[in-house]
Amino acid sequence: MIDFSYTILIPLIPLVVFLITGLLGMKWKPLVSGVLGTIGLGISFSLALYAAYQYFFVAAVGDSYQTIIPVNMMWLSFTDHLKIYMGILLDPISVVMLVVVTTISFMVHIYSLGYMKGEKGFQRFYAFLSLFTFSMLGLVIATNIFQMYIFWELVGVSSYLLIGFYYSKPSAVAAAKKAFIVTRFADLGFLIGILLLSFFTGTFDFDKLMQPGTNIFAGIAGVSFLGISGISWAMVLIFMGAAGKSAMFPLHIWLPDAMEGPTPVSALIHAATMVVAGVFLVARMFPIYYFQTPDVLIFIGYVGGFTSLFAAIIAMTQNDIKRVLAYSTLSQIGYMMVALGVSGYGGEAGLGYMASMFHLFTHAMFKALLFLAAGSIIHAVHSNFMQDMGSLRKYMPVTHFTFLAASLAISGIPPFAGFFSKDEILAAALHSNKILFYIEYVTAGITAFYIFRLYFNIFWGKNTRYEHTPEESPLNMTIPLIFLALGATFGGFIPFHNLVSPDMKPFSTETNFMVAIPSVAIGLLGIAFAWLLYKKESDLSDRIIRRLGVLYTYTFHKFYIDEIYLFVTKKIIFNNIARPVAWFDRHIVDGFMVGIGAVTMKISVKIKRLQSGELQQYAFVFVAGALILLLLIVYISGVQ
Amino acid sequence: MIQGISIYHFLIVSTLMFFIGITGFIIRQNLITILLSVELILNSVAINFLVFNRYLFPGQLQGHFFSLFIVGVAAAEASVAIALIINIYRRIHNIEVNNVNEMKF
Amino acid sequence: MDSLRYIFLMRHELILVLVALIILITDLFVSPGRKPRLIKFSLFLFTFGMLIGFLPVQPGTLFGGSFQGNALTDFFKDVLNLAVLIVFLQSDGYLKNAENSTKAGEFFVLILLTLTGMDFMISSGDFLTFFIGLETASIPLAGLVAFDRHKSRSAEAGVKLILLSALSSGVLLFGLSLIYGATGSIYFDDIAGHITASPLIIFGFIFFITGMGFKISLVPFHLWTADVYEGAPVNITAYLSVVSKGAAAFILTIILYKVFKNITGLWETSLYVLAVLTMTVGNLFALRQDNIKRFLAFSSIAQAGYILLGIMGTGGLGMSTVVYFVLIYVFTNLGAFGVASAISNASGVETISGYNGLYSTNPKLSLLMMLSLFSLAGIPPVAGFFGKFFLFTSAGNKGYFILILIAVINATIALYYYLSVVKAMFINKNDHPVPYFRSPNTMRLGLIICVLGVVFTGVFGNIFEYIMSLSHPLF
Amino acid sequence: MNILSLFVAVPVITITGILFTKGLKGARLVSAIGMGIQLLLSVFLVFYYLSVRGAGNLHEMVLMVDYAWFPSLNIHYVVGVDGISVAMIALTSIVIFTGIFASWEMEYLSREFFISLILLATGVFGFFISLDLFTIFLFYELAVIPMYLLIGIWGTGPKEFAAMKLTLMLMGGSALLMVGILGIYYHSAPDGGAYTFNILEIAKIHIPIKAQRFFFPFTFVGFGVLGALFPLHTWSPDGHSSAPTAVSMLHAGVLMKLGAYGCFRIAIFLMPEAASELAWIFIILTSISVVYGAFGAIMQKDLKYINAYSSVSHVGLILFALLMMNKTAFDGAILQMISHGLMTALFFALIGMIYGRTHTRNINEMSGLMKVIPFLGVMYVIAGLASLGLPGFSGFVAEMTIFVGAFQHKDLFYRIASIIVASSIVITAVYILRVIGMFLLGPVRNKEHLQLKDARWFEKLSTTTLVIAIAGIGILPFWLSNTIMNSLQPIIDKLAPFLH
Amino acid sequence: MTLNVVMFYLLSGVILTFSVLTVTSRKMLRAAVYLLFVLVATSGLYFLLKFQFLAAVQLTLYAGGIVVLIIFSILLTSHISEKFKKPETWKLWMGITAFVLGSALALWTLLSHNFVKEPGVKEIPVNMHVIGNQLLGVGKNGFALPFEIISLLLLASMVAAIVIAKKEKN
Repeated sequence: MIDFSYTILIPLIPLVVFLITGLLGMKWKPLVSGVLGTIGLGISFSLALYAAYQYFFVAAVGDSYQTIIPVNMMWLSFTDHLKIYMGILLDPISVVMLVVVTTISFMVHIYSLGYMKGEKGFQRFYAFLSLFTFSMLGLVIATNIFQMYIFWELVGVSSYLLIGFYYSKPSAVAAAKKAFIVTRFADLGFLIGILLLSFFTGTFDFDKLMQPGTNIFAGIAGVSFLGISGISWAMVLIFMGAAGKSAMFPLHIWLPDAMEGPTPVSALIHAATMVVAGVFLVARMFPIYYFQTPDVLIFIGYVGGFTSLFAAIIAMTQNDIKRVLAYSTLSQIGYMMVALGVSGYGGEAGLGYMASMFHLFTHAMFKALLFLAAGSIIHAVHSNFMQDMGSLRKYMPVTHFTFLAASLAISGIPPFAGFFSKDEILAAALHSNKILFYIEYVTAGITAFYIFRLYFNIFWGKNTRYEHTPEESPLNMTIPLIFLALGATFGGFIPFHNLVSPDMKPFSTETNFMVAIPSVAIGLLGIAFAWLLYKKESDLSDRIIRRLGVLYTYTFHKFYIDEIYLFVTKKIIFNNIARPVAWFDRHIVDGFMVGIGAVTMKISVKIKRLQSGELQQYAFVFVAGALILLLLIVYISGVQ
Repeated sequence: MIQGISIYHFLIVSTLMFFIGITGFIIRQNLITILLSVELILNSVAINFLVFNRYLFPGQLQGHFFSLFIVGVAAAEASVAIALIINIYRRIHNIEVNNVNEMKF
Repeated sequence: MDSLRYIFLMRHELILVLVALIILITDLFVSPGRKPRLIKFSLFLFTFGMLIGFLPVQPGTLFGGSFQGNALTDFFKDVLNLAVLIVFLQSDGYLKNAENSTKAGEFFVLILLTLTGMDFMISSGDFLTFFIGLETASIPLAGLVAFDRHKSRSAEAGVKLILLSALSSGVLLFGLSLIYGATGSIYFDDIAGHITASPLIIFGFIFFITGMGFKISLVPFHLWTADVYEGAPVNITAYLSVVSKGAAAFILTIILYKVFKNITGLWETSLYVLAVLTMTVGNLFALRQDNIKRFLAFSSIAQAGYILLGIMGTGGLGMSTVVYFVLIYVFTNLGAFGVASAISNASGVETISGYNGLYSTNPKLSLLMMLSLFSLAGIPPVAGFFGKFFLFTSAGNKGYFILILIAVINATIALYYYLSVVKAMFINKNDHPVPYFRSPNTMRLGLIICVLGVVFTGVFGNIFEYIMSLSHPLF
Repeated sequence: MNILSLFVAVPVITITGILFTKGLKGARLVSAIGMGIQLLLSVFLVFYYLSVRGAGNLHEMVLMVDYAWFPSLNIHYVVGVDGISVAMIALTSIVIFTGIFASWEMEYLSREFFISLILLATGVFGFFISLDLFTIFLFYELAVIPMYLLIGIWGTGPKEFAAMKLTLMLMGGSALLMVGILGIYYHSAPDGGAYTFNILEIAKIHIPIKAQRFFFPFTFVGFGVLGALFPLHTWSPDGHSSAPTAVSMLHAGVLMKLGAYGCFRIAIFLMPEAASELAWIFIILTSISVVYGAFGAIMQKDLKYINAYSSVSHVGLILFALLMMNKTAFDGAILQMISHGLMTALFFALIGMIYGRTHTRNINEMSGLMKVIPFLGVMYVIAGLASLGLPGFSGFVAEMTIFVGAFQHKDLFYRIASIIVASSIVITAVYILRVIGMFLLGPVRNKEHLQLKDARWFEKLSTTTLVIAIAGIGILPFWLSNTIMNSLQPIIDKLAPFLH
Repeated sequence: MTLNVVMFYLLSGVILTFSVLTVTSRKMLRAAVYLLFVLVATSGLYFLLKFQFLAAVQLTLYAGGIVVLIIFSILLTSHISEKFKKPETWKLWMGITAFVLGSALALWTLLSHNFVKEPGVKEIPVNMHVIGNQLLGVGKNGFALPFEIISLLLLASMVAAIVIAKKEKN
């Protein structure tokens, strides 16, 4: 056996960096924090790569990969069998995630050295980045579901802190709050799911839960609530957590707003890593979903499918380039969910599972790239809106080409990475669920359209006059772009089916041309459409918009989902629950308590005439009191 | 002990006297008349003691002495009360009971 | 030597009478200008006499059972003596006023004689002695209450007291006469065996309770209390509320336990009713008083209600909780009255609103007042907490938990008004607070004794244990 | 002298010491020294306790001392500790220590202030070490009453009213408690023999079920008032908002735990049958407390009100967990006591410091303070995050233990209640983030606030101490949790026959 | 119908009539005099009961002493001719209630009680010898103690009365 215990350093280094910069950062020059963070992550990154190499190519036993738990420490004990451990679990998906997270994070660290230069709170930014990286790494290597939940919460708060990085900007504060609360709400479901699951199975540990054919679910059999079996409840609720983090409909509303954070953050958290935690969670729990609650798995697929289409449609109409990318992210995560939803377990049936992780990987590359490039553009133009851009290809060649590479990747044009992963997903869907296949197929076209709408609007289109001539970004920003562009371009050639599968046995697969050709075709169609509309300045798009009328308006306003939420929170929860509760407490409950006092006082005043100062009244009360007491006692004692 | 008169006869008298005294205490206007009512009350109690002593327990004189001491106490009470009433009279030149209700509630 | 036994057993009473007579006679020969010396002299004499009371003496009965002396009564008399000593110390300032100093001798004599009456009452073994003692303890009190001759309120209080107390004596006597009629004796020991739950005895008993209820101001026989307390000089009020009430409560307990033990259930029922009424009404009235004496009057009514709870425990426990409570009550209430008296003498302020901002000028007095009030309210660690807790424990002994509940709820209401006074002194702002003053040393001594008592009587468990050891053999 | 009695003696000596000082400087110095010693003492106690346990002492309580106080009533001064009380003592020491520093500049009647404050602490310490119902009750009341003066004299806003309401409601609670205690006492010898107030003795016998049914509600509600049990919680918002900083800290931080601790140690431990029989009523009430408290906090404008309602919610959670009556839930409840104690103390300390600078607690009148007072701001955010149960802070550990424990209950009703209660973590997030967003973040609208100074050394000391404690428990919970679990074992053994 | 019976009814009649008059008469002096009649009639009852000593005490001390004291005080404080107002209605009602309720209860209790004479006791004669012995006796049925205490009471009352009624110097 290979000793993997060094992997503990991968999350620990960011943690140490976080603590050092968090506590002492203010005393240093800003750059020191940045460099420290970057170096730290560099080490983590190398270790992750090394671990991946060892895991996949050295540690495999026979033709299957092993679940390896090099470290597992008791952290908190609830009952004799329910204990939280903190440890490291290495299996194909967690290793892949380790690589993805460290890669993107490392790139973002480097990129931010340039992007965030001179910002107030530079140290804070790096501290938070390290915190996030630590949490995310902790999440992916979790050995048990509770450890996962713990880091799940921590990534949530890191996300909160980073979205609200520009804390004097009210919109950023609001967005951060929204992100946290929405995901927290989802996490509640996750938590209850965990409680249910652990109550019936008596364990949190993945390696116990994931044994195929395990009998720990025996206790839950036959338990049902509201007509749905206990395990289904548990798994749906756990998926709710996943849906929250991964911004599945209808919990997606926080993600577009989260773009208020600095762009590197969007790239890291809200495109490449944290938002796919949900996918990772479902993948992690896949055996349970597959064996115990196949219905829920299908449900997950539909949620993913709907979200992907829905988000893609909205993305077509948005003008804020980061928002377009955000909706695009939603859409792509939807793809991954679909892939999981349509997946089987062993052998080739596990194609969907593999595809989702594959897509997760490629998506991390190209979406991070898109964001970083967008960041580079915003850095140069000082605006988020595509109206303010145009013809940037002349000024920012590196950005242009990297962006183009990423756009092609996301559109599924071979040989770019996205083509391969998307193709696998569509193939998996075609096998098991036609409806989802068609949805995703259409979505692929829309995706190509909106991303090229973006591309053309930014780099071609009208000749915008800029106040300051845009310049290409500095080297420390372009290097990550180039690196990621390489990933986006060539990442598709990684033989994922040899690495990842539900039963951890490699299987073989090949490009399914029945799927690939139409999908490339529809991608090209979308691009062509965008080219037509946006390559040159024209009013064609406006005419179409006018034609679409109310349909466009609805889409532009994101189908008013935000407004519905706002209605629910402001009108219902705040105004119709919280405010009445506060009122009720002050006036009814407290009023009652104060009322007791007031009534006592009132009685006191009312009976004061008893003490009239009249001697003879006193005498009367005296005598009458004696007589009444007498009657009372005689009556009570029942004498005669 | 009087032949032909039962203890109840005496008790009726004393009881009525007692409550007449109480009534007087309650309805009279003047402090001294209230004092008179008190004397009635004490007197009726004295009768009670004597009657019980004579009719029921003639073997000792406890009731008798009780009555005797009641007379003494009544005297002491009356003297102090009268002193106080006179004091009141000096203060407000009036001994109507309605005027001694300054303190109340 | 038989007569020596008499002297020893009745040492409290004899000494008191002796001291009273010496003072009375000395008073005749003291010129008005030298009256303050008489005060010192009397204090000294009394203190000396009090010390004699502490002599240990074998228990016994005299006068064929009319006088009963035992360790508990002796202890209780010592407590009363101590209370009176404190009252004397605190009266110093009051008596030094020009118009009162001429009457200082009478002041001492009257208090001492009434105290003698109480002592006899406590030790009495028959209803006659009890009654005469009771009257001795109450009739001259009216004179004390009306001591401020020039004040019409004082006179009014005196008249109210004497007339109502005469009425109550009448009622009490009527009850006693019936009991005599039903049982054929006035001796406690003889009566006890003849007590049955016949209507006549119940009638007599209720009238007896009524008369006693008057003395310890139980509702509805309490109406005189507030008016008399308000009208009387503060120190007399203190004497009334502590000594007079304590003695009455003590003998009531004895009589209930000894004489009426056959109808325990009955008297417990009636005390139940009275206790509930007393606590509740006392508290409700106390809530809105502004006059400090009136306020303390109602508070003391409510306290009397708690005493009933202790009585209901019966047996040694009940007896000792009552005695213990009275002991604590002595320090507590005299502490409060002492402060009221000091302030009243120095500035004439007798209202709670007049106490606003007192802490800023007279912090020590305010603290003492606060301690006393907390003790009255039963807040630990001051003594009142222990006193009250044990009273309730006593009631719990007989399973009267609902009654305890009512009592503790009342204690909570009471806390409101005690805190209101604390609030006036500590929190309320006042542009013209009672100015700083320094009380005479005797007054300060009196207050210090109270503080020590309030702080330490409770915490030192030995005191309660001692009382328990005294009262347990008796019942 | 027995080490436990020192916990009462040191404050008393400190108070005596303060009596001889003049002015603020002396008073605070003596207080700080005294409470510093107390803190060291409690640290020593923790290690001493662990070493005693390590040496194999398996008694339910250790370091016991027993003096007969009122032998005729069998009232003893019995002290002794187990892991739970040690933890609570440590908590109290920390909070009072930081509280002294939080009131470092209490100019008005400073001597009296520190005396009252330490008197309060004396009561609390005494409460936690006592094993005799009488002494427990005594210290309980001793801890409550100085509140009146502390709020009434040094408070803000409608302080007299608030102080009165608080005191009366709490003393009303202790009134019920007294009935409960006497009831237990008089049923402590069902087979004859002397009645006793000693908890350990009573635990050995079986109080008749009828008596339990009657007295359990009294005892539970009596303590529950201090634990802000719905609907008897309304003293909390007014009281906390009017109290001076250190008092709010101590009160919300420690005093409310007295209620919960009492519910646990006395009501549930001594009357388990009635507890499990009647639990459903109180489960409903505490569930309301938790959710309702959290909702109540959402729309408040006053920082202290928010915290007061949040305390209602959090302490409600403690009571809720206690009623679940299993080891994990108990463990969670006790962790939550400690965690909430530290957290809320931190909150109130910060609010006091902020109020001292801005002279307002209305969140609408403040904004963007993070920029001007970053240290306090960050601390507030940390407190907030701890409060909403972020992993890495004590709140998470406690809440999760509670939820897991509560969910282990066999009865569906209890599990559903657990789910309802768990939903409070979302509401908590809502109001915490709302308030942080409103007054710490965003632009600085009030220009005067730009002049504010950040924390001074004593403020830093006080808040940092608390944060270290919170994070310490949050990151390494197993020590504390195990200590508590071990101490819970005898209790569970005793309760086991009556459960479900 | 012996003379004693007649006397009893007569005296009872006097007592009750004049008692009522005492509490209703609207002239003060008259009320005092009516009281005197009541007291005298009571002493008559005492004679009938063969308590001659007490009857004498009643006559001298009560009728002679107290009533005279009262009359003096009336003369000191009131105008003889002055007639009282009628009692206020509420007081009247209170008085009547107390009377009716009280006497009904008391009479019902008393009359329903079966008083039995202590069996087998010899009636002791009430002569001065016995009275003197018992009054100063220190054993059982001796009343030396109350006798001494009442002396204190009288002393104290005197002091009290003096201290209150004493003329003020100024």
